[in-house]
Amino acid sequence: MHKPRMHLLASFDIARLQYLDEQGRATQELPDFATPDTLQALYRQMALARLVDDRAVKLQRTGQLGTYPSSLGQEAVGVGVGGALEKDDIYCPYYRETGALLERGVEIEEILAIWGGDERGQDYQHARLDLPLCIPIATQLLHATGVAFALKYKREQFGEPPRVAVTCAGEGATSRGDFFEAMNLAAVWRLPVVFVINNNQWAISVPRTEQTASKTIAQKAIAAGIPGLQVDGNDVIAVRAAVTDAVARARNGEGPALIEATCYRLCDHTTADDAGRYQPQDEVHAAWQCEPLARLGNYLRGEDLWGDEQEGELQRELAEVLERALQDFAERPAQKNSAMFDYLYARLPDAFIEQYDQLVGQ
Amino acid sequence: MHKPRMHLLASFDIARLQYLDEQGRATQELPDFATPDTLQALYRQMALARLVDDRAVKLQRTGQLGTYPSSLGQEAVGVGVGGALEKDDIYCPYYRETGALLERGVEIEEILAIWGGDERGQDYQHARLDLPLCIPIATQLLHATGVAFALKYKREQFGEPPRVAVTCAGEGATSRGDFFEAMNLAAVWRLPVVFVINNNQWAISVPRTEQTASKTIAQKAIAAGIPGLQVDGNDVIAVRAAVTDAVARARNGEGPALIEATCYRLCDHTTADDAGRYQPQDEVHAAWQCEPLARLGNYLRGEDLWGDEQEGELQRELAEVLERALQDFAERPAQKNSAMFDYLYARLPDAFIEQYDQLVGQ
Amino acid sequence: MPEITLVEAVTQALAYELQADPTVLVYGQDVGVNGGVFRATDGLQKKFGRERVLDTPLAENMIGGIAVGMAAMGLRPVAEFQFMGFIYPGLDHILSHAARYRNRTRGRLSCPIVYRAPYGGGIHAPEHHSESTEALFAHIPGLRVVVPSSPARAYGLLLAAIRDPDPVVFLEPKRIYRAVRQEVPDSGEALPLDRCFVLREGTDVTLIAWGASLKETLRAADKLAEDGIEAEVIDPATLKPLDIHAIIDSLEKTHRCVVVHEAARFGGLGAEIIAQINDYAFDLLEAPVQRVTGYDTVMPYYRLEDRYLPGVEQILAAVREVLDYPNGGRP
Amino acid sequence: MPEITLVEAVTQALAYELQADPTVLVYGQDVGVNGGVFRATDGLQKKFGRERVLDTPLAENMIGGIAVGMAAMGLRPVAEFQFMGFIYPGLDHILSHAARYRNRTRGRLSCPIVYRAPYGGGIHAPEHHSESTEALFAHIPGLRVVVPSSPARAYGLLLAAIRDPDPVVFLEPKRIYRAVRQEVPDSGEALPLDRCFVLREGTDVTLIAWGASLKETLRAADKLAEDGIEAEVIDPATLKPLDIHAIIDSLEKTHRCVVVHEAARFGGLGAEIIAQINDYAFDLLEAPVQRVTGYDTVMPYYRLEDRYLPGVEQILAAVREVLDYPNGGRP
Ligand SMILES: Cc1ncc(C[n+]2csc(CCOP(=O)(O)OP(=O)(O)O)c2C)c(N)n1
Ligand SMILES: Cc1ncc(C[n+]2csc(CCOP(=O)(O)OP(=O)(O)O)c2C)c(N)n1
Ligand SMILES: [Mg+2]
Ligand SMILES: [Mg+2]
Repeated sequence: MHKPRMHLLASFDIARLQYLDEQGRATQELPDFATPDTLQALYRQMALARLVDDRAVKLQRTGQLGTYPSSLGQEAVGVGVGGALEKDDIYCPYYRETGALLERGVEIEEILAIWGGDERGQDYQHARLDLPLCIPIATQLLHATGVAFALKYKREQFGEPPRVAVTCAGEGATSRGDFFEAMNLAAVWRLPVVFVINNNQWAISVPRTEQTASKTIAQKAIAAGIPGLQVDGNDVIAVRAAVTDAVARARNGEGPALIEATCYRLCDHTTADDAGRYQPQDEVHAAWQCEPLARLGNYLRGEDLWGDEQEGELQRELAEVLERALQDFAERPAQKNSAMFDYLYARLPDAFIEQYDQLVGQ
Repeated sequence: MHKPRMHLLASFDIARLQYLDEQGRATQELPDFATPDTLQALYRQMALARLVDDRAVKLQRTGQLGTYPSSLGQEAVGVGVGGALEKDDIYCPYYRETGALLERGVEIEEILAIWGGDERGQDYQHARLDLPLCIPIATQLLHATGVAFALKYKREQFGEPPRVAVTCAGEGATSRGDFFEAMNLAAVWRLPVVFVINNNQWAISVPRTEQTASKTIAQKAIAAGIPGLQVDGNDVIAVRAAVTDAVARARNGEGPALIEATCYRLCDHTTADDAGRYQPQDEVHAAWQCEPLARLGNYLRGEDLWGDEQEGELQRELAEVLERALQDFAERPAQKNSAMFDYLYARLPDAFIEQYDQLVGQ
Repeated sequence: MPEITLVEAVTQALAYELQADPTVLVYGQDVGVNGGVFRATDGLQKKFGRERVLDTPLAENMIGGIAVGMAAMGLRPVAEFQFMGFIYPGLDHILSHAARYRNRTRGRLSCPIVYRAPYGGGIHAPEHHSESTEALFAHIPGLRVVVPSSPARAYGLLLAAIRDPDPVVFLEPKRIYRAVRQEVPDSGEALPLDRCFVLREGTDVTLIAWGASLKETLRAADKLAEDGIEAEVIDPATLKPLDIHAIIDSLEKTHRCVVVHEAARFGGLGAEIIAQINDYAFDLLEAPVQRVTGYDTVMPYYRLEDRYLPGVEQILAAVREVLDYPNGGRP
Repeated sequence: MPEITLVEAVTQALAYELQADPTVLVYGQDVGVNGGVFRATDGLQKKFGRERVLDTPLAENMIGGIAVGMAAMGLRPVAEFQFMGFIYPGLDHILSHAARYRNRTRGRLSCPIVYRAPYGGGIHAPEHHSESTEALFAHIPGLRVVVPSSPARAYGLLLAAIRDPDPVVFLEPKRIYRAVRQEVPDSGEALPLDRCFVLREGTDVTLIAWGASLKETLRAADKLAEDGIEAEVIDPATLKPLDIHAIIDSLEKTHRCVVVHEAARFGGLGAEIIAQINDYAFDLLEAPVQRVTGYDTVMPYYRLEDRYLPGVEQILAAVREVLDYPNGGRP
């Protein structure tokens, strides 16, 4: 067939945002929020996330926690995203979220409780309206869309202030229909929701290239007709900037957006996994050169905003914070058997009282 | 925030293909397959589809059929797609498929049987490997992907000749996750499958603009990293050309493609629907000016390839074909009660023999 | 007061609660401009606006999932699945999230959602439009499953479902959407979500049925009465939680029981009812409980659907079985 | 011959059939390079190539759906869902298509598919990793549901499932994946898909259980034997179709029965078994059948999961109930 003439209907560009390069040098003028205080705070939160992750893995090894998903190497995504929300915005996490949860005010011992087999961890004492950790991949994206609907609805019907839902998922989650259904509805209904994809290159043993043939994850936004952007997910400034911007647009009624944050899973998928079976060691080694904590640290040191002394102090402070949390975690009294029924329905139907009594009598 | 500098990662264009304009004038040189014979055959098949649809609606009105989904105004999509396959390729239809099924050799009385409440219609006597009509929206797209896998597998493992799966769905189906999951897998595995979307602007009462905010349906291909093209779905030459081309590429190992064919549903959604409740009459009126049968007819007449005499002859011939089919349909003996169990399992498990006997004894 | 059909009672309940509670909203495919393919939401969008009665894109998994987020934020979504045959893509969110959110968060967040769907066969619809898979939902901890069988019960139970603080799967027997008309005062009065309804009193045999099957069941009871056999007819209506005690009370009188349902037999709710009778009323039974159900087959295309659906004759035959059962046959 | 575990028997069966039948293929999340999160497919990709043992993108609905197209074209796909808690997005394709394709096309096309999933609790896993919802699948006409409980049965039943011309949901009790080792000859011999296995003979009471619960059930039987009570232990294994006659045969001897399952009680398969006992063996029973099951709650996070799972003590208590039941209490 000779080549027919076509009429151009639409064109789309996908771009990438970065502020700090792999050596921690600024590649362009930093955004306004990037004051020394804020950058130091971001550094602190990433260091805390790393510490918690590290300890959680050890607790699992010694039988004090169940399966735990570390976010080693992905701290800039969690912390960058979590910090981009206002307090009253709603965060809708997936499960690899230690950084973001800490930013949102979820207690370390709550995170440990969840992975330690105790639902009470999901009863966040702060962040009361944030959604619980979500295990079934990608499902939280639809919940976030429903949350965004509710926020818009309450604003329009009851005059509540404008709020935004932000949600996160791994790149593996983008293979599931939920992801597209959520973006599509959010776009049609112009909902205030920001979808962030933590593209850590792996979904357990499946590499990014076997997950999808698209050149970027960000371009998947085009399917829904919403803005899609890739950010350097090892650059916490870029993550924070991109999400902040998208949140502001959503708050302003301009609808949803997709942000892909590229980074690398520098750890096993969970403590139940052995990444050595499938992750090429040279790839892991190369990824360590890009990791987010050192990157921001290098920048801060280069700007004389950080030094060994501050690092020492920080590590001491964080160690204390962690020890307190571990103590609280260890001292939690056990849940009663009846807890299984106590929260199943608002009021336990008569039909289950016999079972309840049986359980309590056990 | 001042506007940050971005790095361009990727660019995408979405184009549209048309050969005949609304008046039936060629807008560019026609493709090679567009010989007088082929064009007349396409015209005949579209006329037949329209006739069958028309009669099926009447049969429903008089209680001889159940709910029936006409494809009035969408004949170019069905016929254009159905005719683009080789005999041994596999077609995976949705439910609004009269044109394509006829092209594939499915008998009129089989189509009527299906909508007349008789599974035997799905037991196509020709097109033995084509999939049955599929009612749950978008699900056939994954079946087609599985079919394409099987075709590729059999080629590679058993040296079978290269074959292609082609599947069709409405634009409403593109809101469902199945659509994206299918495209994504087909792209990663480079499967020989062509996804065609019949964008007739309506999903029952939901207009295209409330179905998705994307500018085109074709651009949804970008999410999977596969080619996406829009064709004028009222131009059977364009549909046939685009699908033929995509099929050839798929057969050649170049992977899947998405084709959006834009047209208009000139009828109720089904005989159970009243489109008057939601379709704007001026829109319907305007759409009638673009309908595919007249368009090709005008072209053919303009080229002196068609005239009143041929039209009269065709209508007589088709009426006869239809009457024969109606007779066959009317004369089908009823299925036995036992048919419910006869095809449930290859061999009925002992556990159900008692129920079977009960049913047969009824 | 005009008499209304079951589907109109659904509309009336939705309208009442949309009016009474600004956190209630209705969404689904074609529920807005078109008023629903069965007209269950007819006129609601006009009355309450496009912000509260919304047409969605075509995605049942989405329909199931967004309700979780809406409800967790304090709204009371009423989501429609166009037919029960299309609810399955939504099952994951219903089972994994809606039914578990309160439990997962120890009561911090909850899911006061109603998932509505027309269900059951008998209207000569295409494949997948005649499903009766209530048993799948009733097995899920944390859910309620409700099936109304009259206009008044549709109204009262739907109000209760919307007001309930937990998720409810509300299945509307579409075969009787327009079967009878009844005066249904628009009083806003809800019916309890955990009580059986005794539709007819009797002393000789207990017939248990719900939804559209009650039509044949009540007709069978009429026929039995002609022969002097008084059947008690019970509509559990809230299939989960099941009010087994009302059933046991009836068995105290009748000692004999037939359960009727359209769903496939194996693993249908008839089994659970029999199991609970076994648990609580073993000694009351004078004959094995009979099940009159759909076959363990796929609901056939419509030419054979009447052969699939439990009919009056089959119910009568089952009643004869239990009445004729030789007394005291136990070892 | 080396002794192997249940999960190794799964691998052995897959390898046997991949070798024997070139239309067999295995796919799912992490089944290839990684060999499955439980190592059920360990080494298969290396042995049979990336064309026949395939890692998929992350989408269970897709995993459920593509099998239909593959099978309709004559392949025999064995699809893995990583955990039963993630099978629900795949339910639509299993129920609406895989289970119906043969019927829909009057036998023209069919779906010889095996959908595998590790299932059940007890391994201290996170939420959604401990599901036992076999009853949902067993209610679906056209499916088979199989649960092995030993290495030998895992091997023989999985071979049968792959060779069966219709779709089979094959649920692997992961709590006992490595609980025992057994010699399992790699003979390629399949076991029947519609017969119960009598694991222990006895005359005093019939205990019915499947999957991991058999561990506690057999232990209970041991304890009972110490007290001179001989329990017959039956593993239905193929939950659908259910071989009720083997159960009735046992009741002919024992007249008493306890059903044990991990799944929630309401609408669980215990109910169906009781209903069929009611149908076929009403007069044999000397006591109501007892159910020892999971509660009608969500499986709790792991700190409480042992309180959820049926234990030996509960089984013994239930046996005591049926043995102590006052004889001939019927009216
Ligand atoms: C629906 C579902 N399927 C499978 C799993 C098991 N699983 C847990 S994490 C995971 C990979 C997820 O990869 P990705 O989305 O990239 O997130 P990451 O873990 O890399 O952060 C899988 C398959 C699950 N939790 N949910
Ligand atoms: C999963 C599913 N949900 C809902 C329906 C009911 N339904 C039948 S057709 C239809 C609209 C489909 O629109 P579209 O995909 O655009 O195809 P068209 O009918 O316009 O050809 C709906 C909602 C269905 N058949 N399947
Ligand atoms: Mg990942
Ligand atoms: Mg359409």
